[in-house]
Amino acid sequence: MPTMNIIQAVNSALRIQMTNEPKAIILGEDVGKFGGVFRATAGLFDEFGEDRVIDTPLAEAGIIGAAIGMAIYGMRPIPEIQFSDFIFPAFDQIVNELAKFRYRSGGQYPCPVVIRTPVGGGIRGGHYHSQSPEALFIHTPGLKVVLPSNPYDAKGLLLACLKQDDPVLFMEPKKIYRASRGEVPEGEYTVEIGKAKVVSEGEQVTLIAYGAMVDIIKDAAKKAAEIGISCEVIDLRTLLPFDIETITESVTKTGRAVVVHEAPKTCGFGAELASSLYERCLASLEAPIERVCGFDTPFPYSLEHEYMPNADRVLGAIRKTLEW
Amino acid sequence: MPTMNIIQAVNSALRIQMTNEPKAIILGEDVGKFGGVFRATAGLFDEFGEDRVIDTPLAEAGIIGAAIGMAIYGMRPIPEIQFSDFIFPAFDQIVNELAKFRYRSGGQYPCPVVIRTPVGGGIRGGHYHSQSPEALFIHTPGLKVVLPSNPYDAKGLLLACLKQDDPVLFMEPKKIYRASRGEVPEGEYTVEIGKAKVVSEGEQVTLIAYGAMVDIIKDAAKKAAEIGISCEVIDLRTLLPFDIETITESVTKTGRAVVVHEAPKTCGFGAELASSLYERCLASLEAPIERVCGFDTPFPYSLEHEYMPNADRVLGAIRKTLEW
Amino acid sequence: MNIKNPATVDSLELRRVLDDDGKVVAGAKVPEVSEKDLLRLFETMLMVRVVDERMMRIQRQGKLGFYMKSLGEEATHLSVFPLRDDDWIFPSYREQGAWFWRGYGIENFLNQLFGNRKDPTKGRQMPVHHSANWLNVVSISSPVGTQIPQAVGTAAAMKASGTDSVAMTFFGEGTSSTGEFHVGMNFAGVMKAPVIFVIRNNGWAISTSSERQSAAKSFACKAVGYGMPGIRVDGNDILAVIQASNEAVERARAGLGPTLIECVTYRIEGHSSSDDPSVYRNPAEPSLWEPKDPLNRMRAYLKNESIWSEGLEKEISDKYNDEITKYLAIAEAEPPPAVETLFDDVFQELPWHLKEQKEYLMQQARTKNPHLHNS
Amino acid sequence: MNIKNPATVDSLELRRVLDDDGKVVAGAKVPEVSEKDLLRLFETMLMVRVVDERMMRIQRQGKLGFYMKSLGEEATHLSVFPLRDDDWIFPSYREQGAWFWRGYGIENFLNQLFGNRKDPTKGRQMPVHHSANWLNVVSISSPVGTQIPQAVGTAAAMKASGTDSVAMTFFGEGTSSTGEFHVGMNFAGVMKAPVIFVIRNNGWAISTSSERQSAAKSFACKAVGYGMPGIRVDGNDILAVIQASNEAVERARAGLGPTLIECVTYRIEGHSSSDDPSVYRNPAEPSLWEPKDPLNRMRAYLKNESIWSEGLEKEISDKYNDEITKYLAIAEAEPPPAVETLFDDVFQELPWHLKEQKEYLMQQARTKNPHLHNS
Ligand SMILES: Cc1ncc(C[n+]2csc(CCOP(=O)(O)OP(=O)(O)O)c2C)c(N)n1
Ligand SMILES: Cc1ncc(C[n+]2csc(CCOP(=O)(O)OP(=O)(O)O)c2C)c(N)n1
Ligand SMILES: [Mg+2]
Ligand SMILES: [Mg+2]
Repeated sequence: MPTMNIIQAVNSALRIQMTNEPKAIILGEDVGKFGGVFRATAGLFDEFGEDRVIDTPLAEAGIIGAAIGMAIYGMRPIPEIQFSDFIFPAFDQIVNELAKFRYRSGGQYPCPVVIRTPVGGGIRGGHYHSQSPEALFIHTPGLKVVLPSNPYDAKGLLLACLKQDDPVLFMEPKKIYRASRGEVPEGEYTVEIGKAKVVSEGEQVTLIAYGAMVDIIKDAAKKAAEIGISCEVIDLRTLLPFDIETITESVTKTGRAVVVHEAPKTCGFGAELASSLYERCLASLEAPIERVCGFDTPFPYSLEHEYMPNADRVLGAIRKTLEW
Repeated sequence: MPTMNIIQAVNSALRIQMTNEPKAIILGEDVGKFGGVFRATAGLFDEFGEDRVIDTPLAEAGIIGAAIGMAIYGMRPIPEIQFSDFIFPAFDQIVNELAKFRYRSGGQYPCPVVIRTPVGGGIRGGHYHSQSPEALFIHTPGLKVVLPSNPYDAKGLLLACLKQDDPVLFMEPKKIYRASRGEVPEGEYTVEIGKAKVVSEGEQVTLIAYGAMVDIIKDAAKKAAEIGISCEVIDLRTLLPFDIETITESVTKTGRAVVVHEAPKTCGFGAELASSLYERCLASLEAPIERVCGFDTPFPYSLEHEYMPNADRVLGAIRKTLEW
Repeated sequence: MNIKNPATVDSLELRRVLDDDGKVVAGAKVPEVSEKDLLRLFETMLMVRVVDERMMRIQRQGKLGFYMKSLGEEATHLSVFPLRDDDWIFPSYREQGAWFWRGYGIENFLNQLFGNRKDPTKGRQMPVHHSANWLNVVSISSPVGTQIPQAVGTAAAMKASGTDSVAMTFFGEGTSSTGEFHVGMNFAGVMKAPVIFVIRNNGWAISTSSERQSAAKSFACKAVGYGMPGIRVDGNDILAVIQASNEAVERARAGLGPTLIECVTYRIEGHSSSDDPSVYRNPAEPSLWEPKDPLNRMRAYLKNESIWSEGLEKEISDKYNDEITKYLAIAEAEPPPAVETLFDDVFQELPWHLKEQKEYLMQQARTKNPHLHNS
Repeated sequence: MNIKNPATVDSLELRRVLDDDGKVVAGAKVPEVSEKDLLRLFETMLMVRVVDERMMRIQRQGKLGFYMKSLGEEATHLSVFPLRDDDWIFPSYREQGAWFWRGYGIENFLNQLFGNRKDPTKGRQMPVHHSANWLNVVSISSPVGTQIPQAVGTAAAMKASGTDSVAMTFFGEGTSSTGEFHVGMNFAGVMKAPVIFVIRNNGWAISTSSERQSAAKSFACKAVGYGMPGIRVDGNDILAVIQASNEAVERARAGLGPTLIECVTYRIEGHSSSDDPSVYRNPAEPSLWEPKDPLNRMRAYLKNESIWSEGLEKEISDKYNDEITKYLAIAEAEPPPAVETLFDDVFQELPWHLKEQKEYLMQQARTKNPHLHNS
């Protein structure tokens, strides 16, 4: 099996879809000859031509609006938003149109658009190349939200998204686009949407994260193990619908949980995960669920490393749940 | 003291600000001669002239963008977004610009813009005249979010917002724009931003809501009282920064809480309130905090009354916390 | 209050076929339209007028939550005349005639307005927000302008699929101020998409006059910025509307790309049943526009051509009045959609959280009481 | 790969004062600029070039995270020439010359690039995202185009305040595709706001050619859709740039409203230090544009006017090179902002949740270890 990084895994999934599905069409800023600023669409322009890999004018509302029009006509558009910080000009098209199209038309117009967009900090991009806006979309009925943490899941989840008929926001953890490497099958396979992965089992505290933060909780679990604390590590993978069963089961077992994300804490996805868990596991809980998140400030530049959750902060939270 | 409804209270606050603050300027769609589709700016065009009460072209991004430019130049703009469902075309200007301007410029450019917008369901408006997007803005660092439930608070809070220097999203509960009436001083006064109001004290369950849902929890408390359950009713009034002290104190006392909002449940503000409360009151909690919210569907038309939380559903949740 | 005079509107270049009396103006190119089609066009305009009037009446009686008329703008709807069934229409909320032309009948129309169990969109949206995928007419959205880049996407997909189908989208002049107008027009220009943009310039966007929407000489001239032709046409002149639309549809089918058409018309009544124009508009203004009434002008033309008769008009009008009476009774009697349908169509399948919420709602007392439904 | 040839760009109407050799073209109106100002203009352009080159070098050495040059576009920056200190500038990320002209020196420039404790914006943004309220130059945003309606708001506020100040905003041709461009231009037209829109058409938006941004004949012609004049000018011709800007600023000050200026120029290098244009652009293309280099053309003009000397040029270039050397050492040595400042300026005062978060962060081990700061 070849070794790939996340960019290569995404690229491989796209190539498979473009090959097998003649109605698949890629569009976005600089996705053509250039292959995208992160090179996720590299080679596809030459392989599939300018009619199926379309460099658009600079307008995110146009990219998503056009993708919607293509989808309701029967195509399978895969728009790219260059950075998720630039998704906001398309916010209305996404939350008021894409997400509601099937519903508002009484099921007449399904809208199978899979939006790809890099997300998160850690590349010294300041607040306009680092944001993690997933909570805004999880709160929007009608969208699925997926955010893998490694190349294998990235390819398998992307292929799964491309095969189903609901709109998806497929977010890619750009910090580890190249750093995360692993074995990935050359051919087609899918990873089920809506299923979390228990990365490693443990007894005392459940650590839950997604995307680039999965590496952080893995690290924290290792550090915790060194001082004799046993953690269960869960990679959520799909944020909506999130895998309530797996996390409930784990927290019922361990009685403690730490939820980690880069996005600001207040009204972040961690609040939903924690509330849902309390609703199901209150009797088993030995301590409040800890949230280790980005702070409620715009994402900074110079102090990026202070801003982002790290293994030490997660370890601190693990300890807090044990000492409560 | 005169009796006013919420529209009149808002109108009165605006008139006072326009009179006392020559830099105050109102802009939006149909706010001029027409006085706004809900008539909140009625009379101000005639009183203050077309240079200070500006009918803009139909573009929310332009309204907020222009307001930002006015604010950094030293004016005190008060833009109106006709329905909060139409705020999304301005989403980028609000979350990436307005909210971050002071921060990104190192404090050089404060941006005192107070955006007024009607919010919520109950007027048979379907999903495009009924949404409650407050969570999206609470999750955005740099914005204050205010949502009063009655004329007195509406006027006092709006005047408080207009006097301070941070950007505010001032949401108005349109369902009760006219139905909610009460005594309101003619002149100037303020209600402190960030302070909740204990509407009525109780012992067994804390009910927390804001905006139009305050009437619902009051009703539910009455129904609960009839069957011998004592509820404490809290009107949050400010959503960010929310009054953690008041709600913590109450839930520590009662040991049970029900949080109510119209917005969809998943990743709604209820999740944040619940998580914050668990973090502080876990030892006192006798049952999981119940969330009574809108469902995770687009806001419907015909089934509006099934969608919106009502006193019976709140009562059900109260019972559940007691029976747990 | 300033008054908007049709004379000043006419001062710019404006394509016309019929004068205010329904006579062909000197030198005008009359589009070829069969007698049968002429009658169908007239019937459709009359149908809109009959429906609008009846609907507003039942709205005023409190039976209907909301309605939007298009009195005086009916001819603009028939920009769809040259379209084939495989062409797609992306309407705004004020083109009933386009729906009727396409075959969307009174029955569906009323069921949607009442959001009842037979509403093709399952009671999901406010009145006048129809959707008919079997007719290739796309679901209407309240946020204005969002359909513009969508129409471009559909048109681009048509082109990519190798068909010569085209897409047509409608919107008001106020909507030309939105960002979506710009990005849609610009994408269409760059992609040479087979799409026709029809601006219904009816002078008003709720209370905002068209002069406050744009400082440009006309709305048609905005086409220049996108490298496409712009046509300014008398929108109350059915033959001029059809002529312009023919030309634009032909261009699009021939692979020559998009066209912008400005139909100059006038909103005789309020924005919607919730509006009161007397607050912001000179009450004398609408009467200035009455001589330009599109139905009167077409009637006069048909009379001159000896196609029209009073009997015929009465027949049409009776037919639709009868249909309305019949389907109104049915639509009113029909219950709202079943409560459990609230959760359908959010996704193709119900995820766990919606299953949970559905179960919860079905257990609530009020869902078991059918009488509470329309409270 | 298609090649973008300056000859085709020139084929449309294009205002010019200097030819490629720096000679005044026949019939051109030469704007009145004093000898002192001519030298300052030249000095500023040269300063940009010196700074750009040094910054890219230190970026390549790994000392700097990111940089954006504007080689070949320096003359367009000096559209700010006619502005007074009370006029406001809303730049994009590629107008260093506008900042330097205004008095924003090397010291601030470097401190911002390093995001250190002396950075006037407190290390909050990526390199090249300056802000200088004391100079009335507004904070740069990465999302392109957002500054356009903001500039209009400031201009409207100026007008409402009764001053004759004006606002000027810059952006690339790619940015003209955004919704913000449209809504800003449209508001300006309707409000008759004293604002000047300067499009730097440098042919590329990252890898996207200007022909894929717009099907219009030019970017200047987009002004038609907003009822304002549009001027297309050779952006590599400093005197033509100034002439156009003079005209637009005068109009705005006189209460005649906004103007759109398209400066036709060319992005000789990559989009930014992260870009590799050889992947998407014919490597021969930039060399076609070298004969139009704005600095060479101005130098030739000054030579002809006997204002320039080799000594003078060396003096200027040495001066800025020395300044860079001096302030670079300081900027590099300066520590990042103190950790506790992370929470400042979100609001005017810290609300409880930020107080809590600040306290928490200050207790974390790594904030107590200053060596970890720049890891
Ligand atoms: C994005 C958005 N903002 C505001 C509104 C509220 N609104 C509904 S219709 C309308 C005026 C539209 O005018 P125009 O485009 O001229 O169409 P007309 O009603 O005249 O047919 C406004 C402002 C909306 N529906 N969508
Ligand atoms: C809203 C938004 N979308 C995408 C980007 C990513 N991006 C940064 S610069 C750029 C190209 C801008 O081109 P142009 O406006 O021509 O300016 P130039 O770089 O040529 O000076 C793009 C797409 C962005 N910054 N903002
Ligand atoms: Mg209109
Ligand atoms: Mg460019």
